[in-house]
Amino acid sequence: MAGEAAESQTVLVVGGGIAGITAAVEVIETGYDVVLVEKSPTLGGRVAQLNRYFPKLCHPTCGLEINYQRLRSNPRIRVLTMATVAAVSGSRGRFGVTIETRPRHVNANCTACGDCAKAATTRVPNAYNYGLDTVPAAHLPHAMAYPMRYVLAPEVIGTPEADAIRAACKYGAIDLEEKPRRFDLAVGAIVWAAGWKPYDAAKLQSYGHGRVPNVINNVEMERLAAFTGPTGGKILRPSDGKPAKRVALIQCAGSRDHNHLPYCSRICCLGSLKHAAYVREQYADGQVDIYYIDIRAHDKLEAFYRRVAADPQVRFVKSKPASITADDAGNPVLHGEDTVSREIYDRPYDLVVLATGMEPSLAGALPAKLAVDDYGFLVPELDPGSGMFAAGVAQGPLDVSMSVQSATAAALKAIQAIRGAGGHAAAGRA
Amino acid sequence: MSDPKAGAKTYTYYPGCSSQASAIHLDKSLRAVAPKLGIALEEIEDWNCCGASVGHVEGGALPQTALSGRNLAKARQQGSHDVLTACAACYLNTHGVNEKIKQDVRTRARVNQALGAADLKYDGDLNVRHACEVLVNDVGLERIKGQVVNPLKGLKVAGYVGCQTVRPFAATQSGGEYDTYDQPEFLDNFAEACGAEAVAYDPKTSCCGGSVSVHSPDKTLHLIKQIVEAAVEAGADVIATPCPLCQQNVEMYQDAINKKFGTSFNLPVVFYSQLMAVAFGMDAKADAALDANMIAPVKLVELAKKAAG
Amino acid sequence: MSAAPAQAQAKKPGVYLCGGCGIAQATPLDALEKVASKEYKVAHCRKHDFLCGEAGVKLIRDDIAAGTVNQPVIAACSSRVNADRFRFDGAQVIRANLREQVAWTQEPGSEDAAMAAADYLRMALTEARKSSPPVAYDIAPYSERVLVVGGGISGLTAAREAAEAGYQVLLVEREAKLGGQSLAWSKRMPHLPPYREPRANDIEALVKAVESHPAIEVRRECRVVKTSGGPGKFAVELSQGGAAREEAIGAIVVATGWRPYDPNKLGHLGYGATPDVVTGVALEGMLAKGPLVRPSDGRAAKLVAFVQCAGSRDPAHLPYCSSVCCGVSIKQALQIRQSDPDSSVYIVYDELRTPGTAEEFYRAAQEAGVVFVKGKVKGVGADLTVTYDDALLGQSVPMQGLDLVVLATGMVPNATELGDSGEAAPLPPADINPLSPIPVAGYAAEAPAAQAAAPAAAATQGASLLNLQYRQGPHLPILADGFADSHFICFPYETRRSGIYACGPLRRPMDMAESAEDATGAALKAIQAIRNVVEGRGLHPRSGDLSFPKIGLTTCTKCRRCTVECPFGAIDENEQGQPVVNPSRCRRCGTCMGACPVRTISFDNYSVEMLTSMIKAVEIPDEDAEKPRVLVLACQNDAVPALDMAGIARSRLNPYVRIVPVRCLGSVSLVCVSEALSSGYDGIVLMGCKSGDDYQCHFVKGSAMAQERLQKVGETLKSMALEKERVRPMEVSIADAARLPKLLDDYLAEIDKIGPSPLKGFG
Amino acid sequence: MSAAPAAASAASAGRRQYDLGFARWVYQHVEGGDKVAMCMQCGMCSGSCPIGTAMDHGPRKLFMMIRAGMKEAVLTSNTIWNCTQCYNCVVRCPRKVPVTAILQSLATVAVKEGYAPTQSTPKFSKAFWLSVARFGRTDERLVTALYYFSHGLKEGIRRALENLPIALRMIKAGRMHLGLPHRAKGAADLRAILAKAEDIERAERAGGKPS
Repeated sequence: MAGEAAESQTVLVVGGGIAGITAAVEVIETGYDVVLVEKSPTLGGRVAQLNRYFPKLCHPTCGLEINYQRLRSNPRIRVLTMATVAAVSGSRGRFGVTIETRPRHVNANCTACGDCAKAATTRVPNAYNYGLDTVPAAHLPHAMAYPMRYVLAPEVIGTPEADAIRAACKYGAIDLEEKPRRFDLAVGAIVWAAGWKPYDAAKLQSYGHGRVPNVINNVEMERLAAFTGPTGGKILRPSDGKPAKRVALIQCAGSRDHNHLPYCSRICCLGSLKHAAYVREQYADGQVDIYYIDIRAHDKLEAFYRRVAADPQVRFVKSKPASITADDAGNPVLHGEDTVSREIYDRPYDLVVLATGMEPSLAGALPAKLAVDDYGFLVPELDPGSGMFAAGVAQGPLDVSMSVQSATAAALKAIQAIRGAGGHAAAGRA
Repeated sequence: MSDPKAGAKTYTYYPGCSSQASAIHLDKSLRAVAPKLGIALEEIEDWNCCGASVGHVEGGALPQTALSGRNLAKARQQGSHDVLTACAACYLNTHGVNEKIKQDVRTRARVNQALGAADLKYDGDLNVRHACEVLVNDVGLERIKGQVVNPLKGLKVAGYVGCQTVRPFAATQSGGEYDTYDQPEFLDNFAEACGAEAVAYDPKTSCCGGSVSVHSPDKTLHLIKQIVEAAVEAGADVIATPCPLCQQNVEMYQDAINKKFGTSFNLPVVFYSQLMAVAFGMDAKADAALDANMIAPVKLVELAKKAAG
Repeated sequence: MSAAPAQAQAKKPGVYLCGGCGIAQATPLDALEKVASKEYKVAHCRKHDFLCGEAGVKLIRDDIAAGTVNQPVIAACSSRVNADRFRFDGAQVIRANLREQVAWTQEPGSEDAAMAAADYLRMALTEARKSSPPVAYDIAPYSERVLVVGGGISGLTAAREAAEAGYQVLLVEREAKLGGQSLAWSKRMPHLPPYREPRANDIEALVKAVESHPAIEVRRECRVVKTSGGPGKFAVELSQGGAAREEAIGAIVVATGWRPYDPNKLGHLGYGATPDVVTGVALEGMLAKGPLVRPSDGRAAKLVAFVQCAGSRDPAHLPYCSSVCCGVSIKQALQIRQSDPDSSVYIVYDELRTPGTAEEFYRAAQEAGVVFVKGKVKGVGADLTVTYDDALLGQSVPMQGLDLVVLATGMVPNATELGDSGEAAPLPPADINPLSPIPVAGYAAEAPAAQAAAPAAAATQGASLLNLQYRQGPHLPILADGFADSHFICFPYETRRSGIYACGPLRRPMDMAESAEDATGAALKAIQAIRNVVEGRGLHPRSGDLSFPKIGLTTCTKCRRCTVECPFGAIDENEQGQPVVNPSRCRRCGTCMGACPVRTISFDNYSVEMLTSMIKAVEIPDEDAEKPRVLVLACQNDAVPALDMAGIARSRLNPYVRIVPVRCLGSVSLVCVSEALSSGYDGIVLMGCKSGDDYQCHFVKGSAMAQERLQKVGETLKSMALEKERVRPMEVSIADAARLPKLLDDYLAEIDKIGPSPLKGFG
Repeated sequence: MSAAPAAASAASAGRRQYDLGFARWVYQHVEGGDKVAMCMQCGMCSGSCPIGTAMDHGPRKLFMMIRAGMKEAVLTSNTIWNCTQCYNCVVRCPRKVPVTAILQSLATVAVKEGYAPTQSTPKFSKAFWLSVARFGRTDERLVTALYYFSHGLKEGIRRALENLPIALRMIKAGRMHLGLPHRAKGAADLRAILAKAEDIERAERAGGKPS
């Protein structure tokens, strides 16, 4: 791919989650410019909403902080938040990309002092906590937000409250007139790292998510266990705030299922092992049952499986539960067959967590001509000449390490793509 | 709409065996309300049994298939209208066989080979549809509401859909994608459209035991008990259902349940079409066939009287 | 190279006080201005109520342009925000955190808030005095050539990708032929849609591409004898056909791959008892030959059973899951079914692992009539009877009349040169103990039997791959399961040996497709290392840092602590036993600086002298003021952000603490502690990351080293007649923002009990 | 007409487990049987069954037994007779296995293969089919009577009496008429069709027996 000079030496990275951030820092630290486009008001993506990582049970914010540090200290990066790619024209070395931005209504003057939040009276669902609680209409997405800048909920625009909020800002940072914008960028290569969204648990009708009380999904469980979450990190039942001590974790809630997601989402088994650890860390008399088809703790993660399984209060039931109903006490009751004992069970729990799978964010909404498989994942080996590359979960269900790995690989591919006469073609002499 | 003929659409009607006995009131009331909803029913001449749920056991797979094959062949002779049936089991068999004849060349060949014995043939160019799916997709709630002259004020209805009316076809393309498998809404919508109150009712699609209840109730009474119990707890005056076998099982076995479990159930079980007939201000006997219910739906009867008087 | 003039220039500090975000309400700026002008004689002091705004930034920029200031001391918000706006070319920016650590965490307008603000300004001004803009090292000439060790799919891919990016590559393979394990595969697993069919093994094409690439030099039957130097300056001695030759190398990708687990250890699964029990790897050869036959009598093999986890997931053999075996057995089963329609194939598994889109491959095999049987295999007899408990039928049934039994053996990483004995080096168990139970609140009934301790750091089998001439030993650090992997989830290429990147099954079990991807990533890291070294910049995690440790050899006592304690083996010893820094290996954590007993190691902008001066810059009220002072030496990576977030949450922080950010606790010299004690602090907190097996320290051993040094603090305290409570290590995580205020309050309460330091006023 | 002995007896003797002969036969001759190969043993079907507790094995295990070649155990299992056809398992099965159709088809096989079952279903269906085949339509009185007495005279009378109240109420409600059985006019041509269909199936079965 060497030779042919690229008109633009800039790499566009689409998606500001762990894969996109990684691709971006790896490119800029190798000496090239990057425009990083993120559709939400802050970078961090899904990992910023995780409480801890398996198998170390360490905090994602720790690695994020380092990556943010790497972004902060490097002038080669340009971050666009609340922005999406609307269209892509051109080809490798000379892409024309149309970016669309939604109004944040808070401009660069914002110092994150928080006076606007004090002036806000309306409360809106807290996206950071998957709507499990609310925040003021003017809010900081979360304490680790990057950029550290507030955002105004569209709900209040055009209301007197909005004017009060503007008046409260000493720095003229509130821009109520801000409109959606469209503008074009010239880039040489594109890394697609748009990541994933949790599969809609409501589609698993017999599991009653949204209908049966105290049935939540795994991403909600992460927020329940996080100190920045709606319960300050205590694992409590949504219905009555009682401690959730008897907890059932249901694997393959949507995954490995022709009626939903035909593929295996890879991370859910380990995620649930982690959730078992959350519960056991909080409750000495906690009892966790993991309902599964196959426990897929690949490679060295097997050790994590063994560590959790060593706890007598974590039980593994080889069974895909058939349905969940509510009993009079507001407990979710699991119905199904234990495939090893052949027992037909009806078991009540304090809390049931559906290990819902990962759906590619770009599924059905491709802004460019990209090769995708039947599930909407980008084909890992996009045509080498195309100058476009997939990274992270956009190309298939991966855990964090594998996403970072694929993003690092994509970074090199992007560099190769823009490496024309202006690149390091001359460099690399021994 | 005042003129029932206006915008009428013709369907070839397959009543099924239950229409002549256990579900006579479904057949009666459906035929009564159909014209008001712009549905013209032309019965299949000399139709036969679909084989229901057990025919295959003794008869075998192909004979079972041939039963529906014959009905479809006869229907086709009468024209290319959609075939409509109100019986869940009839729908399951007839729709199922029809789709198989459409898609599976081998089945089509074998069925026609058999039909040949009576100089009949059918190559699968009809659509077989459930009455409820037709009401949802062709008629629509607005038109139903439009016919209501005697709103069923204060009548609390537990909408019990049962199984085969929605499973396995309701969410499929050939099934008209008219509702879901676990929490269907059409039946509650019908009741509400008639001015009744649809109570929150969880076991909407739990199983009444089907034909197993008919021959071995000992295995299934507990299922029916849950279905009635939930309705009673929800304060329902009647259970409404679209399914003949459900109607029969849930109504007929309440005594046996009371005997076995010491309960004292006496909850009427009616068809949605009976609700409509009353709501449309039609005759309690001749049209709504309320006299055909073993457990008299007292409240509904009163509502009907009120309209008449 | 870079900004050499900057150092020559005289320091022109200028103080910029921001009154925004509640700072002015929290503390009178005039008082702060006096601190600058009177105490520190800084004439140039500006106040602004919106310093990060355009006007504010312009104010600073103009002063710098005018040449009146080259050391802007910005007393405003945390350095974690507005770094981009407060970046000025040719100026050394110093930040005093008056917002998160004062305005947002102290009682506004209180005397304590004012005292804290003044102290933080004093510290910043002291930092300005005691530091200068870092000047990057320049140890040119550099080599920009990438060495790839190993010629399997990982190595070949790394070589090709690096070459495609314009770099010269030297690829060494110890065998006579390139291709590695991949050569053995009759077909490979599908990694592209529709994920259903075994794919042709395209390794030969890759070999050709590499052999014919103008930028790649291949050496076969070639070994690495030893490796010294550092990124950009590696000197790698290679031996080929007896002849040794040294090569100048910029960065190294290690792709030595894997080997199958030794089946001779699997006697209980029938291996060796009959030739008709074979390994998956052997089966590949048989499948390549055409119709499948029994090794014993050449009869067609029609009934074949696969035994999964043959060795893997077995504490007695390989404790980990080899990841690929399920997919490989499915692939082979499909090949058998496709070549012989009346064959019967069974796969006996415990957990079937086809993650991601490989689930489709599993379904393809079921569709092809492969029968999957769940059960743990108890044994395989010489008559090929497979006995197992059928978990799903709920009965134990012997599977009989089989023609062939295939053992799906696992992957063992080639983390060492098994060929030669070589000098054995101990393995640092730098990973979670796989046997340690998860932390629980307790047990409802009786606790389970205590888990065995982590396997003691056993001596490595065989010689090292690169034979690193490092004080830390010749090996790449190897984790508990024997893989040369990163300890970090977020940073899989962190090998703790700068400029050297492991990839492929050497890191963890992975298939061909993933190995190729991983190798591409490793190639990027190698290239990146070269680019940064050439610019004199530091590597992850302090990417871009120009500072590096300088050792005053005149005062060095050759105690070797710096060379031993460096987590990255960046410091060598010369013949005289003097420490020699390899700046391109260095990660700038300062552990050497913290280790040096004679404070002769320092950075341009970070030194023991600087830290102690900052510590002493704080005004210690005398005893009867009843305002104790507690020094918090806080790790910049996790502790400081956590403290910042406490500020963002507007939590009250104890007004008596003074926070000094450090690069890593490892950089804290005991001198800082003793100086702090003698200057009258009532207590000292060393706030850093988790140490131990599952450490969180971004510099690997930093926090552990700090712990170790604190053992010695005991004597210091005794000699000063002080209570041990006065020095307190605190392991915190970045998620502890909610917990920190209480931790500090509790500590202050303890200090309150033992009373003020007797040393007040003597400082 | 029973099955080829080899595997059957072997399987029952538990000697040669996992003989695929029977499985392959099921794949080819049972409606939807090929999908049995796709089952991943998750248990969703057995767990969804309204009377799963009344089943000796449940669909999930039954499918494993088919793969294991346990022909007799499969064809004598009560699982194939207790399906209420609620189709919960069918719409929920993650591998889209048409469980109901397979159980029905296996029941048919069981009858044709002469596995004399003790269950009520076949007795009932015999009665049912008699009515259908003879008159073209089912007549509940006829079916019930035939069914009751299929248990023997004494038992028949007992059941009839037991259910008399219901019968009477049905008659009162006009849902059970007195008089001749319902019949389709063209019952004759229907009989011809059914006879032909049976011939076709018989011919096909002769082609391949389950083994």
